Amino acid sequence: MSIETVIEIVLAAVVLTLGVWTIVVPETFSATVGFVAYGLLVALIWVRLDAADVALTEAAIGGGLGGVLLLGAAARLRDADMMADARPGKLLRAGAAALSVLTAAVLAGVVLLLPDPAPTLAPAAVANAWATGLSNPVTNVLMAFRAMDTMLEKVVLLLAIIGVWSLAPDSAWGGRPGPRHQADPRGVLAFLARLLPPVGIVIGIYILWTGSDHPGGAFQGGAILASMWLLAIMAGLADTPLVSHRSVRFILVAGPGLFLLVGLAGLLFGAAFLSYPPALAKPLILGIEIAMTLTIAATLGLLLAGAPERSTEP
Amino acid sequence: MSLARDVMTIAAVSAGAFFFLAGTVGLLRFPDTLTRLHALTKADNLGLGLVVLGLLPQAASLRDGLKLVGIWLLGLLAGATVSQLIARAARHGQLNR
Amino acid sequence: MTEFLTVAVGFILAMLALGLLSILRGPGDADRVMATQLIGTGGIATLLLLGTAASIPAAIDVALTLALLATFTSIAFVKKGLSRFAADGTASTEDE
Amino acid sequence: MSGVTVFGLCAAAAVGLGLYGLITNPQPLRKIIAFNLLGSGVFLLFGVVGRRGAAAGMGNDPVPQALVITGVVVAFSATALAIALLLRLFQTSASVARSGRASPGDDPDQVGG
Repeated sequence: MSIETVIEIVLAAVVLTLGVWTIVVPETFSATVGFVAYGLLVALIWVRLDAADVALTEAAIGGGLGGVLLLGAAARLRDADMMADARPGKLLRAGAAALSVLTAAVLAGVVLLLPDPAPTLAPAAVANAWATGLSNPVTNVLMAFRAMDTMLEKVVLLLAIIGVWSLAPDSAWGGRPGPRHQADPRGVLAFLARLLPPVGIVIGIYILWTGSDHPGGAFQGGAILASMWLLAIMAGLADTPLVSHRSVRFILVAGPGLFLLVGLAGLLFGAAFLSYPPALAKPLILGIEIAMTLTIAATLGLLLAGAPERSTEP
Repeated sequence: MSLARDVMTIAAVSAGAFFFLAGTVGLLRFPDTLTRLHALTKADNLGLGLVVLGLLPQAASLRDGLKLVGIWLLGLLAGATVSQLIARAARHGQLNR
Repeated sequence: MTEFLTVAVGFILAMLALGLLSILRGPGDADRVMATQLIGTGGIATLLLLGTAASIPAAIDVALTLALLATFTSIAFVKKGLSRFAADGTASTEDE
Repeated sequence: MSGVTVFGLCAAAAVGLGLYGLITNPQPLRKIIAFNLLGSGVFLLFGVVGRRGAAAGMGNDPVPQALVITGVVVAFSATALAIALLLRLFQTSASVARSGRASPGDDPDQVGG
């Protein structure tokens, strides 16, 4: 057994221990912190699997936004035990354990019996990279070869934000999400919220830009921008926008809208829906990605801010 | 030249690993929240700085080196601010308990 | 060189695991929240060493993202902890 | 045993753990977290399959990677929606409990905003 394998076993053991902790610990808050730590460490596994694009996504979601979402909810639901049903009986728990062990065993068997040599689409993705002019194959798959998936994923984000907004009470309809955060304007948090966003915005744009040739891309960059916005909101330096405001809604539909327009243009002037003319492929993809980054940043930020709670009148 | 770089990497990364060990011992042995916070944010950030210092000679380009230093600076900023915030929250929680 | 870096990865990973166990046991919420801060230093050191040992240059970008965002969970915790849930009109906690 | 297999087994265990937590945990937030754990295990399985398909100078097959990135985004938006629903339900049932008109276990629909 090589030393690399030992490291991999240690990493897998740490991650799995955190997973077990998340499930078995009685306190909800501890379980949430355990899951956030799990999400951060899974990014290490993705790097080890040589999938840096996914690692970046996991770091941005598991580390930044998912942590804020889950931990915020756990802190608010501190006394939510009254919402829980009774703990299931011994029989149900034994049955669930048996089912889970069986599922895990079947999956483990599948992993051990995977065909050799493994099927792969990597050569096809590399061979067709000329059509877009981008050299990061994952971005090629996301933005060109499977562009339909990516477009519909953005529609899912839009549907999620509509779903969240529809939970607003009538009095706050179209208002501002979340409480108005207060912090000492000369305190530590306000200091951090003034110092970090300029750096974070540069890093977010860098991750977007490098995504055409190296791991990175619109979603990862947008997630970083969203966290910087949330930091300013949490430090009380900025307020959440009115969700009924026209510019907010325009930004939310800009990414999928531009994507759809380019797709329809491909149907009219080109070969098929979402087909890019090879000469224009790179500028078109970059334009869509920039619009999507803005949309993603706004959508993720507003998803985390939650349903409107304050009415339009101050 | 390559040997000198490797020696520097080995020395600095080993020193970094030692400070991670010190930080973990502190986490295991210190009795309350504030002292553990002290162990975590100071020893571990020094460890991270030494690991970054050790990896600088191995960096492929100037840009990678700058990113490495940037990572350490971000870590320092996070350690300095978040430790204050957590400590304040911990004291607040104790007063209310 | 690669062997040395791999051993260093294993060592810091083991330290990280021990630290995580000790922090997650508590006793208070503030102790537990330090877990993300611990990954913000130990996890990033592991990631950088791993990326150099396996020559994955993009690991630096992942580390940069982690360094930028690992603080956020602590901030979310502190904001909820300090506002005492008064701002959003929900019930206050029992241990006040 | 290669590293890919180790992570594959880890992923299978994560799926099992998540399934168990999803069924047995009575707390809604814990159910959401368990579901996310299950999902993360499935994503890791994709990553393992993609890693085995490394070819053409790439360490990991780009198609499963792109699928996982899309999946992570969709899972995150579903989680955000679920948590918004949960917080709203909690707010409603807490105000019911405060006004004393009904017990917190009752149907929150009767309160109406």
